[in-house]
Amino acid sequence: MSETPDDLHRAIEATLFASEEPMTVDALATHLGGAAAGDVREGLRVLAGHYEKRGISLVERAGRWHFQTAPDLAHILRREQEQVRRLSRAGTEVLAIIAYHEPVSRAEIEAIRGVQTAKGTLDVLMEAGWVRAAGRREVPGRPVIYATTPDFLAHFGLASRRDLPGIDELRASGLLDPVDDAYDALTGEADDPDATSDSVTSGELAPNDEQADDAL
Amino acid sequence: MSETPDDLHRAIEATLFASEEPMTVDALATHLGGAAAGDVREGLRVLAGHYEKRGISLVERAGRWHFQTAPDLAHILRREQEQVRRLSRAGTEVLAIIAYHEPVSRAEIEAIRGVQTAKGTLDVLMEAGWVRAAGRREVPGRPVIYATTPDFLAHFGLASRRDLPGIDELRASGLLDPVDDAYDALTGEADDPDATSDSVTSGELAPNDEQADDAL
Amino acid sequence: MSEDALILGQPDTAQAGDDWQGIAAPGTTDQGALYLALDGWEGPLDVLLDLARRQKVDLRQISILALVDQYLGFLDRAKELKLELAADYLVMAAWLAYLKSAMLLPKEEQEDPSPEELALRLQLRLQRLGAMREAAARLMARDRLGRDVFVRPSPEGLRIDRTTQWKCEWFDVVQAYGQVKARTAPAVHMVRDRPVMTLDSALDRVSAMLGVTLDWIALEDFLPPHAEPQLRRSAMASSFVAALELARLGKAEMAQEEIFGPLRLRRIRA
Repeated sequence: MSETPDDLHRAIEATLFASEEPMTVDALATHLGGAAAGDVREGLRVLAGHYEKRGISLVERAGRWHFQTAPDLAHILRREQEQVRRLSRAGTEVLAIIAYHEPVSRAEIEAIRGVQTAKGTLDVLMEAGWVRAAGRREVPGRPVIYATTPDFLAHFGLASRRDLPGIDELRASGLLDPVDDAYDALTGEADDPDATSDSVTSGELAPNDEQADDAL
Repeated sequence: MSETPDDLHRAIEATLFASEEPMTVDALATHLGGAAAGDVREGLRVLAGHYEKRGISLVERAGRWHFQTAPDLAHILRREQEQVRRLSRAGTEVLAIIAYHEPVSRAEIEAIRGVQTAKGTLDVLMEAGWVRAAGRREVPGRPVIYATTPDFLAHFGLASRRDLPGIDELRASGLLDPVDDAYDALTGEADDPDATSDSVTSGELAPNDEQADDAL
Repeated sequence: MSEDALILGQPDTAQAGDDWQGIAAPGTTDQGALYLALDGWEGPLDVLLDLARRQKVDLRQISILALVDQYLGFLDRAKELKLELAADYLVMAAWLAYLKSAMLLPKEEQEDPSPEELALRLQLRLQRLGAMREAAARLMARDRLGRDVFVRPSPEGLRIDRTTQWKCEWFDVVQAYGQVKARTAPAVHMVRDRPVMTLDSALDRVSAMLGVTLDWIALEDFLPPHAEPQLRRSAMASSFVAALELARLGKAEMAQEEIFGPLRLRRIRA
């Protein structure tokens, strides 16, 4: 971009700089007195390009834009006391499972982890603003299902869930599918009419599988 | 400056952006692991030049540096949004009474209206710029008295208050006849607690009256 | 891995994976005795995954039999150390022991479901847990807001000041004043003059009309002709009362041939 940014670019720059929250293209357009969304989007693109190599970056997270410091400068900015919430291992695992599988019920999370989820684990994630209840699954019992929030994407520097590390590979290799589906896929369900009853039997044998069956 | 800022520039940029407070050259130099103060000063100069025409400015105040929104874009941070609202029925009545009787105290307005006047009603009229406090009546309690403003005359296109139609003219044009519809509208008004309670009372009595009729 | 620092209560197993010293050993004491930190494990599946990882092969290639042996060995050692094991560890041990014995049977004697199927399902579960554990680690290692990247600590914020433009017409003001005045003007109540025939006038009228003839006269005929309905009703009522009064005084007699039939009146000769 040229050294002299145009008025819209300057206005977007100033608005995002002063805003307390990341802003969507629409929110920006509205705030800038009804600028065309297309112009704003183009302005953001140009600005993001301008800031690409600077100490400040203009980034998009879940459709909302904000300025933040460049990631490679973390070493000079890291504070004495980290402001980041420290998560237990259970917390990080549950968060990852929700992010890669969303929306998921608690039973589905437990089926993957093989242990019950402590009451506080989900609460901590919700309190951090990374996870939210996203309705109920329309199956018997109508369990609550959970999903991640825009704040989650912002915190972990993801433009969208498609940017979750390795999600394409995990999906392609079926590692995001339930065990039963993966088993059927591996053994070929067509020539195995007993597959369903088998899975029930195995559920009885392996206590932890019960949770998996419940979830499905 | 060149399009690719050097590492020190980027570090200064990020540090000032993320800092809670404006920073001196020395504080910056210390934070950046003992960079030479001269280099930091030179870096700040280059950066200030780079940001000169942008939506964000790098400025020095009393030896401390910080980023701020470009001064000419201050209007973007504080936008005014105007909405047009119709004066409520209570507001219109109070305005009319003040216009015909000014200066009047609130108690006098209430005596003329026959109902209590909510505090907010006078506030709205003053916010609109049509009514002002015009001193105090020299009677016990020294109540504030209200009068109309020149804006009131201007808004309603009146040369003076004498242009308001007199009582006789109102009568001649039928405006003094009781208007059932208008009265009904009035009794439903929030500003008018007496009227509301009245209508409730009469509503309670009405069924009994009917029963009395039936009995005869 | 840097994310380890962020994870509380995690046993030091990630590094230990490179150097398997026995069971779940975060370290050894000076005497070299192993100690177990069962608190660090998230249940039997967690232990199994860790044991599987120690086979240093892809999770798809792990030897389930070796895994079963390692798990059972893990529990034996825990028992030697007199550690109290949660029930689910023992349930898993029993299930794995069953799985092992089934796998050792000749193929034709195997029960349904086959041990191969059970083993495969266990493997699939471990793969899934392993995948999520890796994903969590990669997630935690990203450039995180507030740790690696920072937003402005206290931005000015965008303010929208809403101002109200009040709208009111001249006519509204004048009309409102008119209505206030009309509403609060002292009310004078006047009873409307209703057309009625008093009892006295009905008595006079009925007596006078009876005096003219000795024939029966229907009550309706005593009413003033062409009277408006309201007056007529009033006249009917007062004429009826007058007729009763005259009958009481013995000046007239009344007759009615059927219920609701016409009421007739006749003078009694004095």
